[in-house]
Amino acid sequence: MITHTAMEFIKKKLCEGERLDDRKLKEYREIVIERGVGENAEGSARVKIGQTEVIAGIKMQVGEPFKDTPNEGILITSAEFMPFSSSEVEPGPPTVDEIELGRVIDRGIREGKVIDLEKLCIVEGEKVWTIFVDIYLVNDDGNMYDASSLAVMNALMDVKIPKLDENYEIIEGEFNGKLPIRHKVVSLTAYKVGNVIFYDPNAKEEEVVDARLTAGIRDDGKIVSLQKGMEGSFKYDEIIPTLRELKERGLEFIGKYVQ
Amino acid sequence: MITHTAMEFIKKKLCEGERLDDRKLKEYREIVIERGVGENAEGSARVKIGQTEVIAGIKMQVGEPFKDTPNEGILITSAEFMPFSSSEVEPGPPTVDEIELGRVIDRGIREGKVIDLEKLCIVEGEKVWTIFVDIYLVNDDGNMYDASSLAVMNALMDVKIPKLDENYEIIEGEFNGKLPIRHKVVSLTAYKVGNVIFYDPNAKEEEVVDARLTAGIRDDGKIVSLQKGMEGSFKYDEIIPTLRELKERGLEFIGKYVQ
Amino acid sequence: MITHTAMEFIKKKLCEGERLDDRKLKEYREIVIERGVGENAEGSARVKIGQTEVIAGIKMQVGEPFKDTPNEGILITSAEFMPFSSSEVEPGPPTVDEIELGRVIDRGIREGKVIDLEKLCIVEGEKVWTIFVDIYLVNDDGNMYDASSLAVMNALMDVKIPKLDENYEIIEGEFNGKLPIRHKVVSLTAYKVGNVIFYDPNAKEEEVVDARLTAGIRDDGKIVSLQKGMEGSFKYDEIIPTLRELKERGLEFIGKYVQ
Amino acid sequence: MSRKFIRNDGRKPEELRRPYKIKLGVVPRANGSALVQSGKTIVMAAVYGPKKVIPKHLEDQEKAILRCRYNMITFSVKDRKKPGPDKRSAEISKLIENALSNVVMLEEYPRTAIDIYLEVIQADAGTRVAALTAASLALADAGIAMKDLIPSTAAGRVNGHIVLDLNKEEEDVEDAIDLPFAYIPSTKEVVLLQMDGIADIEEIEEIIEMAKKGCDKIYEMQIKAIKEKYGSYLEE
Amino acid sequence: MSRKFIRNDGRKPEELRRPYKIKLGVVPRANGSALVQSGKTIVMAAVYGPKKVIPKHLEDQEKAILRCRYNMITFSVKDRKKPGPDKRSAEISKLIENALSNVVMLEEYPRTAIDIYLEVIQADAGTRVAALTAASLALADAGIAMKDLIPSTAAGRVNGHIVLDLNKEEEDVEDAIDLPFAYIPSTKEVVLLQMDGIADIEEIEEIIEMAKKGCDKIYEMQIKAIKEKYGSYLEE
Amino acid sequence: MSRKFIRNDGRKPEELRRPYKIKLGVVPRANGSALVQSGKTIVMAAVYGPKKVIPKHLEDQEKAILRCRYNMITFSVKDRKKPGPDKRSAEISKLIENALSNVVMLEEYPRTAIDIYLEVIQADAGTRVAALTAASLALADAGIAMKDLIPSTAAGRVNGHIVLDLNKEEEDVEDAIDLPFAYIPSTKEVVLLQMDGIADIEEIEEIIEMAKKGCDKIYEMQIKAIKEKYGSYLEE
Repeated sequence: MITHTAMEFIKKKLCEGERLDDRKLKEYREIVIERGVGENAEGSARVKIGQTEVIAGIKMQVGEPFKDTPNEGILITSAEFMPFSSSEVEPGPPTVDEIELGRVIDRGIREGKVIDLEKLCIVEGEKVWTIFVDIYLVNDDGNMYDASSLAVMNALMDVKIPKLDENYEIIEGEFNGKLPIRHKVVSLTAYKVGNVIFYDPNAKEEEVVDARLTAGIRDDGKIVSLQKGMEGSFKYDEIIPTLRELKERGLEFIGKYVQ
Repeated sequence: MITHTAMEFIKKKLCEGERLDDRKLKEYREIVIERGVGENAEGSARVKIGQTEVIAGIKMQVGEPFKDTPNEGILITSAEFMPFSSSEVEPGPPTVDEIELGRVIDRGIREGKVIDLEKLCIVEGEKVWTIFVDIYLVNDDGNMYDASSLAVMNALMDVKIPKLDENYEIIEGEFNGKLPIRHKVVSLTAYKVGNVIFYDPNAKEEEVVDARLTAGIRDDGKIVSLQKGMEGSFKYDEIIPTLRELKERGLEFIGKYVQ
Repeated sequence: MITHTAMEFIKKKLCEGERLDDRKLKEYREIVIERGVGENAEGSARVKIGQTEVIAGIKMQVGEPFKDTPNEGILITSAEFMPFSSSEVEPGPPTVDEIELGRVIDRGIREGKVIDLEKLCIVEGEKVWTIFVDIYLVNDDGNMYDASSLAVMNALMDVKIPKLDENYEIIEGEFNGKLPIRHKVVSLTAYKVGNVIFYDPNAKEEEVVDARLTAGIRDDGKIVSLQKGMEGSFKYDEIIPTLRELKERGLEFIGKYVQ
Repeated sequence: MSRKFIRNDGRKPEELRRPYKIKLGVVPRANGSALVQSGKTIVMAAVYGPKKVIPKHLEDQEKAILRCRYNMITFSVKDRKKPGPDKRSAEISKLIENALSNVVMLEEYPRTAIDIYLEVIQADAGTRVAALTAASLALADAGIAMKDLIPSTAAGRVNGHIVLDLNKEEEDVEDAIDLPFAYIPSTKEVVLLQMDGIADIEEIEEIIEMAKKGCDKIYEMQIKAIKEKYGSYLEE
Repeated sequence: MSRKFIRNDGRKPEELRRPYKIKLGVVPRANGSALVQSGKTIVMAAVYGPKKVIPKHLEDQEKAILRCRYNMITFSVKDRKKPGPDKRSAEISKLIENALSNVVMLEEYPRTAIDIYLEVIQADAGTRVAALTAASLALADAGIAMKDLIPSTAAGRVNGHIVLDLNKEEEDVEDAIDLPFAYIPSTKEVVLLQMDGIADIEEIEEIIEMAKKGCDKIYEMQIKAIKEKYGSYLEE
Repeated sequence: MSRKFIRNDGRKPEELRRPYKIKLGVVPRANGSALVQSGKTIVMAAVYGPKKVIPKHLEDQEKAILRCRYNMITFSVKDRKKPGPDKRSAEISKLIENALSNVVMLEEYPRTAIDIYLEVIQADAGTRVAALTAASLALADAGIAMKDLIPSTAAGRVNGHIVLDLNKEEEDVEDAIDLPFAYIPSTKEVVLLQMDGIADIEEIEEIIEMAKKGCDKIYEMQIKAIKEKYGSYLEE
C-alpha cells in the first residue's frame, strides 16, 4: 500500500506519459524465463518480469474423463498468491483475485486449443490424463497476468509425459514424449489510467490503474480470449486499437519467450 | 426488523383476535399455485401466499442406492432462503433455520410415504433414482413452512421422469411417466402468541410469534409428522385440539391446492 | 485460566521440587483404566489420570488400500477435545493442539509397529480393514498425552474384529478374533519448567510448563517416536537422561496398565 | 391395547429403559454437568457460563444468550459418525436450545453467554430426549437460575402397542411411531414435540399421555439427583 | 455475411431472444428488485441498502461499498448445480460488481453497504449479461443514485454468422464465439467485456458493434420499465 | 559403525547434501526473506512484520505474536499435493513457530504481529528443518531482534549407519530412523526434536550428536550469509 499523495503523483506522471523507472508507456521490464524449475513436476517454469516472479508447474495424473467428453484429457488451472508475495495477501481459501487470474489464464489455453486434449485419452470413456496447471505468484511487483501466462505456456512446453505400466500406473523416471501442443498462446494485458493506455506496470503503478484488458493471442494471430478486469472501463473506441497492439506484442512475445 | 413498539402493538392486536390486514385469526391470505416454472427441472412449482413466495424444483439423477435399502430410490431435500428474501438473510452455508425447514418438509414427504421409492429402483443394489427436492424462499412475508410444503408437493406432482438409454444415461427431452405418488401430504402450521393460536402470519406478525406447531397431514387423514418450532411452547392441552384443526385444514388444502 | 500470581506461585513451588497436591515431581496421580466403554465401538477404553479423563474408541470399516501398500490395513487416528473438556475449548474444526495430539499418538502406534497391518488385508489391492482410532478428551486436568496413549493402547487391545459375509459386509454381532497386536507401546511425557523436569502435571501446573518431551516406548525397550512440544526447550544434555527415565517408566506402565 | 405386552428387552409398555441413571458433576472442569443413561443410550451434558460473550456484538443487553451444541462422538453409533456438525445435529441443537430457553432465567444474566455442550457417548435411540434431560440438570448443577427442570423422553407405537422410551430396535420396527417429547411439569408447557410415523390423532393423544407420564417419572429422578447433591437446594 | 440467415429459434441475427422481458419490484421485501428474461434465461436481482456495514472495519469513510453475489439455483440447469459458490460464480460476481461501480454514485452513501443479490432462476446462456441488466434496474428501483443504467448482452459468431444474444444451443455450436458485453450508453464506456472462442480482430469489431446495438435496444426497455413505474423519474 | 560407508548420493555419513545453499532477499516485497536448498529440497521463507494485529483482540499488550505458516506447493512432490492446509502442515507450522519463539525478542514489539510464511518449492525429505533454517534467516533479514539464529537439520540411521541430512530415498529405506533436530548454538537449547523409527537410546544419542554437528555447520553458513549481506551486523 502506498500513500494517497504518492498515488496522485504516479497517476499524474503516467498521464503525462512518464514512468517511475523512466520506461516508455509501452515498454516492458526485463523478462527472464527459466524452465524445469521443479524436479517433481512434469513440467515447470519460472518467469520474472522485473521483480515480479511467477512459477508454474504441471502435474499429470491418470483420471476419469468427463461424461460429455469421454475421449479427451482434462485441464485444471489454479492460481495462488503465495502469502509472502505481497503485504496484502493472507493465507486462506482462494480469493476472487486468485480465481480470476486462474480462470483468465485457463481460458487462453483452453479456448486457444493449445493442447490436443484428444491425444491425452488413454482408454476412451475410462482413463484420460488430467493436467493440473498450478500458478504461484512468488513476488508481486505488478503485471502478474502476463507473467503467469508466460510461465504457464513455458511450463506446458517443458512437460515430459510419464510412461504408464500395463495397469495405467505411472512408471517413475520414464517418459513418453512431450505434450501435444497445437498452438502457442500468450495472454497479454493493456492497462488504463486516466486516458492513458500502457503496459507492464510495477506494483506501485498498478495501484493507480483503473482497468485492464487481457487478450489471449495465438501464434496464428487469432484472439482466443478477452477479459476486461478491474473496476474502471475502456472507451468503446479504444477496444479494437488496443487489441491490435496486444496482438502485435503477443506475436512478438511468442517468438521471443515461448520457444 | 420492526420496532419494539410496533411489535407490542401487533401482539396486543393478535391477542385481542385482530390482525393487521383485518383477516380472521384462522384465515389464510390468497394462495396462488403455479406448476412448471423451471424448464430445466424435472418438476417445479411456485407458491405465493400473500406476498410470500417459494419455488421448489425437483432434479432427478441416476445414483447408487444406500446399502441398507438396495431397491429404493433416494430422496434429498434442502431449503435455502435466497439472500434477497428478507433483510435478515446473509449468503453463506445453510443456517439452522434453513436446515430445520428442509428437514421438516422432508419428514412430511418421507414419513407420509408420498413417493413409492421402490418403484424408483433401476437396477437393484446398483442404480436407483436420486430425487433432489430444492426449496427456495424468494420473498419472506411469513408462513414459509406452509408455502414450502405446498410448493414441494406440487413440484413432485409436476415431475416427468426422464427416459434412460441402455447405459442408464438420461435421454434429453424424452420422458417416462410421472413420479409414483402414493399419497398427498401437506405440512401446515399453527402459530401461537400469548394465548392465541392463529394461522398464516405475515412477516410482521411472525416477529411476535412465540411458537409454531407444524403437522404433516396425509390425504387419508393421518398425521405423519410433527414439529414444535421456535422458542416458546404450546400448553399440553392445546396440542390435540390444534392437531384436529390442522388435519381439517390439511384435507381442505389437499383438495384445493394439490390436484 | 489462572491468575498471573497463581502461576508464579505454582512455578516457584515446582522449581523448589514441590507440587500443589504434595506429590513428588516424578509421581503420577492415580490411574484408572476401563475397557469396553462403548457398545457400538469395536474396541474402547476410558482412562482417568486424576481428574483427567480420556475415552478412545476403535471403529473398523472395510475400505480400499492405499496404492503403495496394497496388502496392508489402514490406520487413521484423530483427537478431539470435547468442548466441555475445559473452558478454553471451542467447538469447531480441529485445532492445531488436537492435531498434534492425534499425530503424536498415531506415530507411537504406527512407528512402533503395534498392529500387524498386513494381517488386516482382506483381498489384496482391493479390500482391507480401515481402523479409525478416535480419541476424546472428556475432562482436561493435565497430561492428556499420557492419558490418550494409555486409552488408545487399551482400546486397541479391546477390539473384536467383526465377521464379514461373502460380500465383505459386516455381520452384526459376530466376531473374528482380536487385532493382531505385535507390540505394546505407550507414549509418556516429561514436562519441564525452569530447570525442573517432572511428570503428570495437573491443569494448573500445565499452565506454567515451558516444554514437554513425549517418547513412544515399546514393550521391548525401544524408543519408537519423539516429540518436543510447547514453546520452550530442553537442554541438549537433558535429552538422553530424560529418555532413559521415560523408557523405564514406559516399561513399568506397559506392565501395569496395558494387559 | 393390552398392557400385558412384553417388549424386546422385557419392559412393560409404560416403563423407561433399564438402567435409567442420572449422575451429576461428571465433568469436573465445567461449571455444571450431568450424565443421563437410558438403557444403552448415554449422553453427557456440561455447562460453561454465565461468561463473557465473544465476539462482543452478539451480546444481548437485556439477557444471557443460550447456546447449545449437540454432538455424537464417532464411535457412539454402529456406522462410524464422521466428526463435526451435520444437519441433524444442527436441528437437534436448536430444538434443545429452544426448549431450555423456556426455563433458564436469562434475564438474570444480561450481557453473558451460557454454553451447553451435549455429547452422545453411546446411541441406541432417544439421544435428543436424554440430552435435554441431562442439559437442564447440568444447568442446575452449574447454579444457573431456572424456573423448573425439564424432563424429556419419547413415546410411540411399536407393533400396535403404545410404549414409552423406545430403544433402537423398537424404533426400527416397520410402522413404528416415535414421538420425542418434553414439558415443564410446573406449567404444563410442551417445549419439545416431534413425531415420525403415521398416526391417527387418537393414537397421538395416547402417545403424548404416555410420554408425559414418562416425563413425570424422570422429573422425580431429576429432583432426587439434585437433592442428593445439594440437599435443600430445591426446597427454598 | 448474409443478414437473411435464420437462427435455430427463428430469430434474425440482430434480434434479442423472445420474449425479452423486464419486470420491476419482483421481490417486495427488498429495497429494489427486477427480473430480466431473455428467452429461456431468467434472472432476478434485488438490492438491500444503503445499510450499516458489518463488520465495521469494512466500512469506507468516503463511499459506500458495493457487494454483488451472483448465484445459480440448483434446478436452473440440466445437471443439478451443487448449492453454494464456485469459482465461476465468484468471478462473475466480481465482474458485475466492477461494472456497476462505474455508475452507482457510491460517494453519496459514505460508511454504508449496498448489497446486490442475483439469482439465476433458469439458465439458457447469457446469464451474466441478464444479471447485470437486472442489477442496474434493481438499483434504480431501490432509489440508489446512479449516473446511468447499464444494459448488457452478448453477441458472437455461430456457424460463421455474427449474431446477437446467443442461446445455449448456439453457444454450444462448434467454433462459436461468445462475447459478453456491457457499456454505459451516455459515456460509451465499456464496463464488461469477455470473450470465448477463436476470432480475428475484424470479427471482434463486428461482434462488439452487434453487442452495442443490442445494448441500445435493452437500454430503451430499461428506461421504459423505469418510466412506467416511476413516471418522470428519469426526466428530471 | 564404519565411517567409510558411502551413501546413495555419494556423500559421507556426516555430510550435508550438495548443494547446501542459503540465499537472502529472495522475496523483494517481504520485509525479509531467505531460501534454503539442501540437495533437491528447496524452501523459501519470508517475513512480514512487525505489523498491526488484525483482528485487534488477538493483540498482546506485552509482546509481538509470532505466526508461522508452512506450506507445500502442489508440484513440490511426486503426487500432486492438494492445495491448502492439512494436518501435517498444521503440526509443522506450530513446531517451527514454537522453535522460533525461543530466539525472537517478541517483547521488543508489543501489540504487533510477525508473520513468517514458509513455502516448500521442492520436497525431497527434510523440508521442516530447511524451513526452520530459512525462517530464522528471513527474520534476521527483516531486521527483527533475535537472541541467536536457529540452524536445523535431521540425522538418522540408514541401513545401520548413522547419517546426517537424509534424502527421501534414504528416509524410505526399511527400518530407517529420521530425527529432525534444531538447537540454539549459544545456549544449547534443543528447540525442535522429533523422531520416527525404532531406536535404542544409545542410537538416539549418536544420532542427536550427528544432528548437532550438522547444525553447527549450517550455523556457520547462516552467519556467513548474514555477514555477506550486512557486513558487521552480527558482530556489534
